[in-house]
Amino acid sequence: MSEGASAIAATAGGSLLPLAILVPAAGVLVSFLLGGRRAERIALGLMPVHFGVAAAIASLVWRSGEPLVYVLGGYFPPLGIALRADGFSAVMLVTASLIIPAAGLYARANFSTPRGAAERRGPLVVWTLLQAVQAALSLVFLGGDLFNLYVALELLTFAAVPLVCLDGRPETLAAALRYLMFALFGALFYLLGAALLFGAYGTLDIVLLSQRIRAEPAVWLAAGLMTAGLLAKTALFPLHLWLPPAHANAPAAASAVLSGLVVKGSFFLIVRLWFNVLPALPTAVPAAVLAALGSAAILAGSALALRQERLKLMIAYSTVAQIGYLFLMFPLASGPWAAEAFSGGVMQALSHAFAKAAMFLSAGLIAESLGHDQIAGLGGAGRAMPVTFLALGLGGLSLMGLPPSGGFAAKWLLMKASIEAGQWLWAVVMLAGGLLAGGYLYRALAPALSGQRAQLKSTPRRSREGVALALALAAVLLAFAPPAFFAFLQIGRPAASVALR
Amino acid sequence: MSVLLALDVGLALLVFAVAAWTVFAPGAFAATVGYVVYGLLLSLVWIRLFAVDVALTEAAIGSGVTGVLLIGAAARLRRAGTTTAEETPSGSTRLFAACLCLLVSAALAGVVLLLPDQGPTLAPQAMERLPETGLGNPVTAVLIAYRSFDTVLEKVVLVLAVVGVWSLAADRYWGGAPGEARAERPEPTLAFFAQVLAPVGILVGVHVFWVGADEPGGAFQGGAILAAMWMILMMARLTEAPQSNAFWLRLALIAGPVVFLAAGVAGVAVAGGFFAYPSGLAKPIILFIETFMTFTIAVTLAMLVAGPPRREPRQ
Amino acid sequence: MSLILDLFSVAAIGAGVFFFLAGTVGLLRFPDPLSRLHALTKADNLGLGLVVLGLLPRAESLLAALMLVAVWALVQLAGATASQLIGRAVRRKGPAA
Amino acid sequence: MTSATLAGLIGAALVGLGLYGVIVDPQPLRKILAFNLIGSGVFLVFGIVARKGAAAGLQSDPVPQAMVITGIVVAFAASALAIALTLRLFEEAGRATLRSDAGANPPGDGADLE
Repeated sequence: MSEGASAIAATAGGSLLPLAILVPAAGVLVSFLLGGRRAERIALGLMPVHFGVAAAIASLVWRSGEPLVYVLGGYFPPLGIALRADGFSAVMLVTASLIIPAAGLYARANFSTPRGAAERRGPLVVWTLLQAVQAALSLVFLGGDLFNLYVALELLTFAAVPLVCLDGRPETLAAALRYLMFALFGALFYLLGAALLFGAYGTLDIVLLSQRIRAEPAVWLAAGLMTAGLLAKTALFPLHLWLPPAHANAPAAASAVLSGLVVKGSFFLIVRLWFNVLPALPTAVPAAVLAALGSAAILAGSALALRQERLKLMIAYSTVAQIGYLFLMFPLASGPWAAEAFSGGVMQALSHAFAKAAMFLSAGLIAESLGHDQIAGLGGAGRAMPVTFLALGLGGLSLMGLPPSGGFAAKWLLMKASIEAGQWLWAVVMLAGGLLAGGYLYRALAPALSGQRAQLKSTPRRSREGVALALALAAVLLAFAPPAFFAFLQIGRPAASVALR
Repeated sequence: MSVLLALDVGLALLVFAVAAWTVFAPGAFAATVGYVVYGLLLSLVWIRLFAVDVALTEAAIGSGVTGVLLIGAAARLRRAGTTTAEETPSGSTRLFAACLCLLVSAALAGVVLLLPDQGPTLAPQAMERLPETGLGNPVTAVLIAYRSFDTVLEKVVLVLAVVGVWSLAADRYWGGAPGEARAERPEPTLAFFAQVLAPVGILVGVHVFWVGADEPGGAFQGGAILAAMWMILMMARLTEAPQSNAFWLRLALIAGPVVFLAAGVAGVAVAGGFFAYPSGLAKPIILFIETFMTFTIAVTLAMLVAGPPRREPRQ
Repeated sequence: MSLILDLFSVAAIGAGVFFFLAGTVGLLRFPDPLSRLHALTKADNLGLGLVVLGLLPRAESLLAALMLVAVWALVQLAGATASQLIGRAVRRKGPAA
Repeated sequence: MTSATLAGLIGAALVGLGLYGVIVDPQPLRKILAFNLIGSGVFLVFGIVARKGAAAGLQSDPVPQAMVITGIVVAFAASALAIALTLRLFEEAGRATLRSDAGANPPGDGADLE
């Protein structure tokens, strides 16, 4: 029990954890109250604060080498709720606190309110909901209680769905409604699993559960229901149908956040579930199923991306494929290669977040400058707007897994782990996925970089191109992550501590 | 005991039958009415589970306010005649779905039957710490003290829901009031009804909120009753729906979570941690928070039922 | 004394249940909306009234008894209003509905 | 067979029934009703868990009860958003279905491969 107590006891600096959630949550409320121009000011003003909190959390985790814990209201679990930050959550938190401000800076051109003008619909919705996504993701990354995480999932749904149909066209409304239905299905099945776990063990605290859980029918059913629900929210094949229309039709800034970050939220919870809550279960079969679905997603998503006529749809289908890679870490999670596989999976989540955000922002600039985003009509556009296409191409490097890019590091680690584990199949799928990614990117980029310099309706602003390029460069820079970074990711990984003991 | 069991079995069958009706009824409107009946029956089930707070919430929100929302939508869709010519899935899809659902239900039922008669519980711990809060109702203590973080974030969810619903307004209506401007005169019967009911209902709502500290009831249940009274007054045209850009409305929609958040942050200064209450002062602080929450819940539920702005804003 | 009160309760509640049953049969069997309404109002007024009357001697306090009566009064108000509104709607649309 | 177990079994049945409605019924309004059925089934599972946790003089564990209350309010908010989307979709498109061809592409761009 002493081990459990130490995992629950609040640690120094833990009070930063609630701040990471409360700062954007307060921003949502005040932005909604004051509205108009002030909503934007508040959102952009609080984002650096959130980044500061996230960075402080990461540095505390780094210095102590142990997860950060905070107990809310002095009510210790199982009665109360604890927040926890390990290496994985700290890294995801910092990533979110970088990408959302980037999307915000990009969105200013479309969603700012001139001085003295009346409040408009689009800006108010965008600025409140961007902060809401930030609050929801912070809670997803830090929550230590499965019901508290259910609230986080719902926050994420309510923040994300209205962004999809901001333009009010029928097809985007249908996409948003379908997204909402999948999200509701996911949240309800997750909650059902939580109910069964509470019934069996009388707590929903992750650490306490992990100590009590045994392989029994209630746990297996709970695990199945929760995983199915979270997969629907993550859009893993074959539950991916909602994603492309939803992500491709949102405003570019929103697409970047939805595709780069929001789907990672439910993925993060799947990792939490299997690695932190259920390490006691023999996981060979479920892990193989997850990886098989992931492989199918890589192949089907890439093949579908190859056949898209629109750039944003192609990028959205490539998200379906790239989500697949995330799930290849599961069958490799035990054994001497486990740390490599875990690092690879996390690296894939990070690099895809930056790369995909960069690509959606670039695609948004292209669509605004050309007046369309038909791939067939991209001829020569690369010459007219080189920086934008550079960002698009650098993001593409990560998707293909070519060096130097974070995507390369991720796929290299995963491939190495699967070869060491003797599970060759996953390595073959990754290679095929990389080739297909090369194919669909070539299809979009080759005409753009050749031929006559295209005529633009408007030239994109330097600052907005800069934002997209910065994100793409971040995805590239991840390739140069030092070994210490990978050690950081392992902080608080349960399997790692088991292996050390 | 066996009489009670027979009643329970009857109630269970009735609940299932009405639920099946809402899935299989031929018309959407009939299904919706079935759902409202279902919600009321369900609150009886909750009474039989000795969860009176949940029963009140289910009756007020799950059946009552949700019912108004769904029936309103069904009526609008029916007037427009959309229930015809929908494509239905093929027989094999239906068979596959039926098998899948049977499997889920059977697995779930099996696990439910395996649960031990005396399961693990947090009731002793909840009762042990109840005196610190000064409350008498442990469910309220869980909502406002032990797991207050859930509750405050769920209030943020409600604000996001309002933003989401309003985001579906046409641009020209942004800032305007929900509901179409109607030319016809208000129904005199309904106006009379609202005039008589509203004062009584408001009294009941406040009462339900107030006793929630010690008995079944609380902010959610009381707030839902207050919301219903406001909705009836609006339906009877005794008062107009407010403009969505009105500062007082925005303030009312966020007052609950803001006060809750502020109290939670103030806990750092006065009680040594986020969402901690200083000993001895817990009950007055909790009642202060709950007062604002009840008010905000009432306004939020009514606004969510009213839907997106559908009138041009007055300047 | 308590036996008499018990018998009174049983008789009153039994009669109330009978009226509810009759009202339900009427709702299901009567041909048009207005006569169905007629059947329903009987269940509401008399049925609930008798059930409340039967429960009154068992109320734990005067306040509980008053609440029971208030429940009956509110149902009366709601029932009367709903019947009025439905009646008007029927008249506007014609009895075929 | 206690009344709590009975409620749990009804909860299990409701989850399956609702899931069937969600999958099979093409109308969004009916899907929303079915979602609410699943939701109340899930809540009933919490209910039996609470009832079986009766202790310390309480007939029912207050913690899962509080979770159900939170869940009911969130479910209402979800219904409100879904209904608003359905009605707006109907206003804009003249119909309210989720056919997959209502999905991805602007008019005249028919390469949606779902």
